[in-house]
Amino acid sequence: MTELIERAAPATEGETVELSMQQAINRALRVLLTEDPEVLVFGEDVGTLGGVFRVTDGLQKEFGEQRVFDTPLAESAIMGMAVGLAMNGWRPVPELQFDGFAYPAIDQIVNQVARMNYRTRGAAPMPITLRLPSFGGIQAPEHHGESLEALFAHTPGLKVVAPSDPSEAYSLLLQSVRSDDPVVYMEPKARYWDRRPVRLSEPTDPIGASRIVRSGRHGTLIAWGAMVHKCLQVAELAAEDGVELEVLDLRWLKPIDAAGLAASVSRTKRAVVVHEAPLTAGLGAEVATLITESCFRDLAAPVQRVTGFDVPYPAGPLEPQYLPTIDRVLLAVQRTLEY
Amino acid sequence: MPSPESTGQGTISVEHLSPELTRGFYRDMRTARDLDTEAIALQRQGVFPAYVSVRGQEAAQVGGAAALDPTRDFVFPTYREMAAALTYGVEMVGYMATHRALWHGGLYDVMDSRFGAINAVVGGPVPHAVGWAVGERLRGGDGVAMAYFGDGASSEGDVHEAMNFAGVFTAPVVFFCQNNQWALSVPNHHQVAGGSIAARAQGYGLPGVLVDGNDVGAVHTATAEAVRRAREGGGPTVIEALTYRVEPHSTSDDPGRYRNEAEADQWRERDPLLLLRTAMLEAGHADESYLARVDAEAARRAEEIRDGVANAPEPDGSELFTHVFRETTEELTRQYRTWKEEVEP
Amino acid sequence: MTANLTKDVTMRYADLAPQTSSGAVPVLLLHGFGSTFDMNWGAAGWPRVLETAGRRVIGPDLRGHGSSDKPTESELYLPEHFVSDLVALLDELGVESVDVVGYSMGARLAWALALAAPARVRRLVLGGFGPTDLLAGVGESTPGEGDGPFDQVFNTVAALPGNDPEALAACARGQAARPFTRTPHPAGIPTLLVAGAKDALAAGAEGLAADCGGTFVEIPGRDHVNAVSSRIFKQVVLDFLQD
Amino acid sequence: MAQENITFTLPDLGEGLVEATVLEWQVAVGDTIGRNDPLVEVETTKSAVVIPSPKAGRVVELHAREEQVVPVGDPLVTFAVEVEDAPQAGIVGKVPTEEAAPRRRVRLKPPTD
Repeated sequence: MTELIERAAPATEGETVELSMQQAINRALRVLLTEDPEVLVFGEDVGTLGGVFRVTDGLQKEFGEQRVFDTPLAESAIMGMAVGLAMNGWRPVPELQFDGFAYPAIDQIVNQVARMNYRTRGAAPMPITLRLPSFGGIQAPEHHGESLEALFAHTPGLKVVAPSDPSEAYSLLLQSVRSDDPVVYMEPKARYWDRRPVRLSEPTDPIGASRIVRSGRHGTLIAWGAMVHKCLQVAELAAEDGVELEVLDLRWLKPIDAAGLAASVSRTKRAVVVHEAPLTAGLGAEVATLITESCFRDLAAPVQRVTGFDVPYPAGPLEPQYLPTIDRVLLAVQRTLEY
Repeated sequence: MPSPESTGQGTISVEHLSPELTRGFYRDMRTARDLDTEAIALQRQGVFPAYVSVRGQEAAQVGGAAALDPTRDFVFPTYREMAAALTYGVEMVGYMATHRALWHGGLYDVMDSRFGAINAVVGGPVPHAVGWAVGERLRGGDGVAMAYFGDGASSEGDVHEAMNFAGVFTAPVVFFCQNNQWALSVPNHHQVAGGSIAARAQGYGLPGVLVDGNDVGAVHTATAEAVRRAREGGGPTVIEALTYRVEPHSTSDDPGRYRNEAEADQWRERDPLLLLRTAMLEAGHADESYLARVDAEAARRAEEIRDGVANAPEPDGSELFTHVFRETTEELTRQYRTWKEEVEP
Repeated sequence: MTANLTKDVTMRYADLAPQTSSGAVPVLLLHGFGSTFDMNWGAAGWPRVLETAGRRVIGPDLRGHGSSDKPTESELYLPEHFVSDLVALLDELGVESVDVVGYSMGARLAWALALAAPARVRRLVLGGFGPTDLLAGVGESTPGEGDGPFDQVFNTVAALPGNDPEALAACARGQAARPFTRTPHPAGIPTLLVAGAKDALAAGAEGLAADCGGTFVEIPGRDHVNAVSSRIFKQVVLDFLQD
Repeated sequence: MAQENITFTLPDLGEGLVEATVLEWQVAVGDTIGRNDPLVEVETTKSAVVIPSPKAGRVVELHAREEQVVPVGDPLVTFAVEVEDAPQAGIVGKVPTEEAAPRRRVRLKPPTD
């Protein structure tokens, strides 16, 4: 039977289309599979089903079962296989279905993927992009709402990125997969359905660059993933009170844009970092330290952290009380203003 | 060993079983079926965020769990063991609470029930069963650990590691695989190299048994034998109960994207509950009026559990902090105060 | 589906039932040389058209073709072998009579079937087919090595994936051993000939139609390859096979 | 339900062919057709093929004339198809609902500097 295939990547660079984040990631994967015959997409349910969030929808049909395929249910083997594929010249883009199921694969990710290039003195690069649906906010079952960025960022040899909207998701995935280093690409599940006009453009900023999403002069809110959206809400509310907050989307959690943080905070003099992950040894501590190191004399107040609590990610009804709330961020801003 | 191809065909017989036993099977399978139906309805009404159905797997769960002794054995479930929990005597409002997202592990008392917390990490609890079983031997007890897992989980390293451990330590454990033929969208033939999970036992020097998972009597006989063997110090057994996930993976799943429902329809027709009902009538274990009475009781019990879970109070936000440690820390207490001041509704 | 009907050769065939049957006899579709049921008829959209009209479709891969066995002895490809394959298939399926639509070589075999088993054929459609014997002379030469019209056809189809050039050469030789003759023609069976206006391989089709008291329809602008999928072809066949 | 335009390209018709000739469109711009309805008749060097419609929808644009040679991968047809307005949840969890006006209890005092 001859079947028509939905058209792949847009022909014109910079075309703007309205897409959800799911669809934007799907578009980016199509571009990557089209431009590079060595790109392979695999994981649990990514083939026939098209992924549990439809992110890989239609890819197997379009690119065939050799390049987009389902694996048995074994996270460690998925990441271990990625290592072997990379050593045989492929560019693997594995998916681990949910954040919490990256833990069974931590040995392969930390002991193997992250350090193979180092161990082999550059002979065996690992151009692997691990796509990891991450973070909370959708009232999912246990192990489906975890924030692992600090663990990955703490692992030498891994780069870590978390997009905050569909346009970012598109260009950051292109950048991640094209990189010859292993990247953990953390997809914020709560923003998957966020639908907005997307400029399908090539990445312009280098790996590690943050971006200013909203400008302000009284303080900087620093976030990544779904918390960028929350910070934009807070900035909007703060503006009602005459407080102009800048929102900085960190994007890359490793390498972290120390210069970008310094540039913003040295101007606004106040900083609040917001993340979903628990407080202790979270990435907020790293961000606060970088700011303190570069802006100590400019700071009008200590850097504040608004984060998840040091408790296991809770079930549905308690989720809104675990995640940073608008009021908690506002209170943290107030503390910096009143210091 | 029967082959996967020859298992799961035709009718069943209960002539060789006692009427008391089959009546118990019927009561539990019927109740589980009704509760499952109620749970799907609760999901559609927005009470449950999602639900994972056990429909079609009642014989595999009830037949196995009925062979255990809840006073001395211990069950390590996955997240799709509702009918096993019910048979084993778990407090079912507390069990179903997990599906209302009231508490991830369920709200029943795990140690008192001797039924582990609901666990979403496929394969993760299987080594726990081995540990419990080794502990039971060291303690001098005669309890048996029941490790539930599915065809998908059989691909996980944890399951293989656990089987090897169990063989090495001659642990009193029953590895009970409900092979429902679908790991979300991935079918058996793409999941299980070699085609048989029971056959893997051989490599670990364990007996492996393939049984018709829709024949509650066959499941019970195989499990009772494995439990007896383990209790007497004979070590672990792998049981593969071949059945079928006739419903979607969860209420959010759309199996039309990956499977032909004609196959599922064949399994729907080979309903374990109807097979048992027919066999009981044939064997004279019950008549229509008896079964009708049980049906009515089952429906009533399912409704009670439904109402119980639907009306259960939501946990208080302070419970975020209650069970993180046995001895809490100063830092966590400080965070609790933050929650109290900045978040508490 | 497959059937092993004549002991020596296993035949794969499609048997497609319509959602709602019109009650009419099934339609037997016979593909051309070097093609298959799926390629000749399936890809060209025929099963859907016939099924929509309520017709059951029976579509074999002829011996030497597609997923059916491909012996390499030319004596296994005499037209009577094909005819007995088809009769055995109809017996196997319990089908009394059919409307036969053949294209190119399939048309030649449809003609042979109608002559050998007239009771089994209700109506006959010959597409892309004329009285000129394309295979004349194949017996002596190796197909594909010359530059005649058949050599060109042979070379094109022999290169298709799944085809066995040796079996196809044997098939050509086997049929060449029984040259086509205009007479006798199938008597008492309504016959329709259809060919593209640019189909050189079907030259003389109009005269052949007149000889056997049949109808001829020409498809404007089409040649031997692209006439098969034409809407006009499908429509005239549907009309011809109706009631 | 909203509408979205989706463009389909000429598929690889097998056998490593790189192009095909459009013989005859079986639909016209503006037609509403069902999934698997005949869409276009194309010819390769080896066979003629009717391509069924991959989607139900309204034909918005035909990208090739009849008798035009189209390379594999080039646009063939654009449909307007109905798309779900309400996003579908994934295998777990709920699609988060967006509050039109986020709720707050805290008011800020602007800095004096």
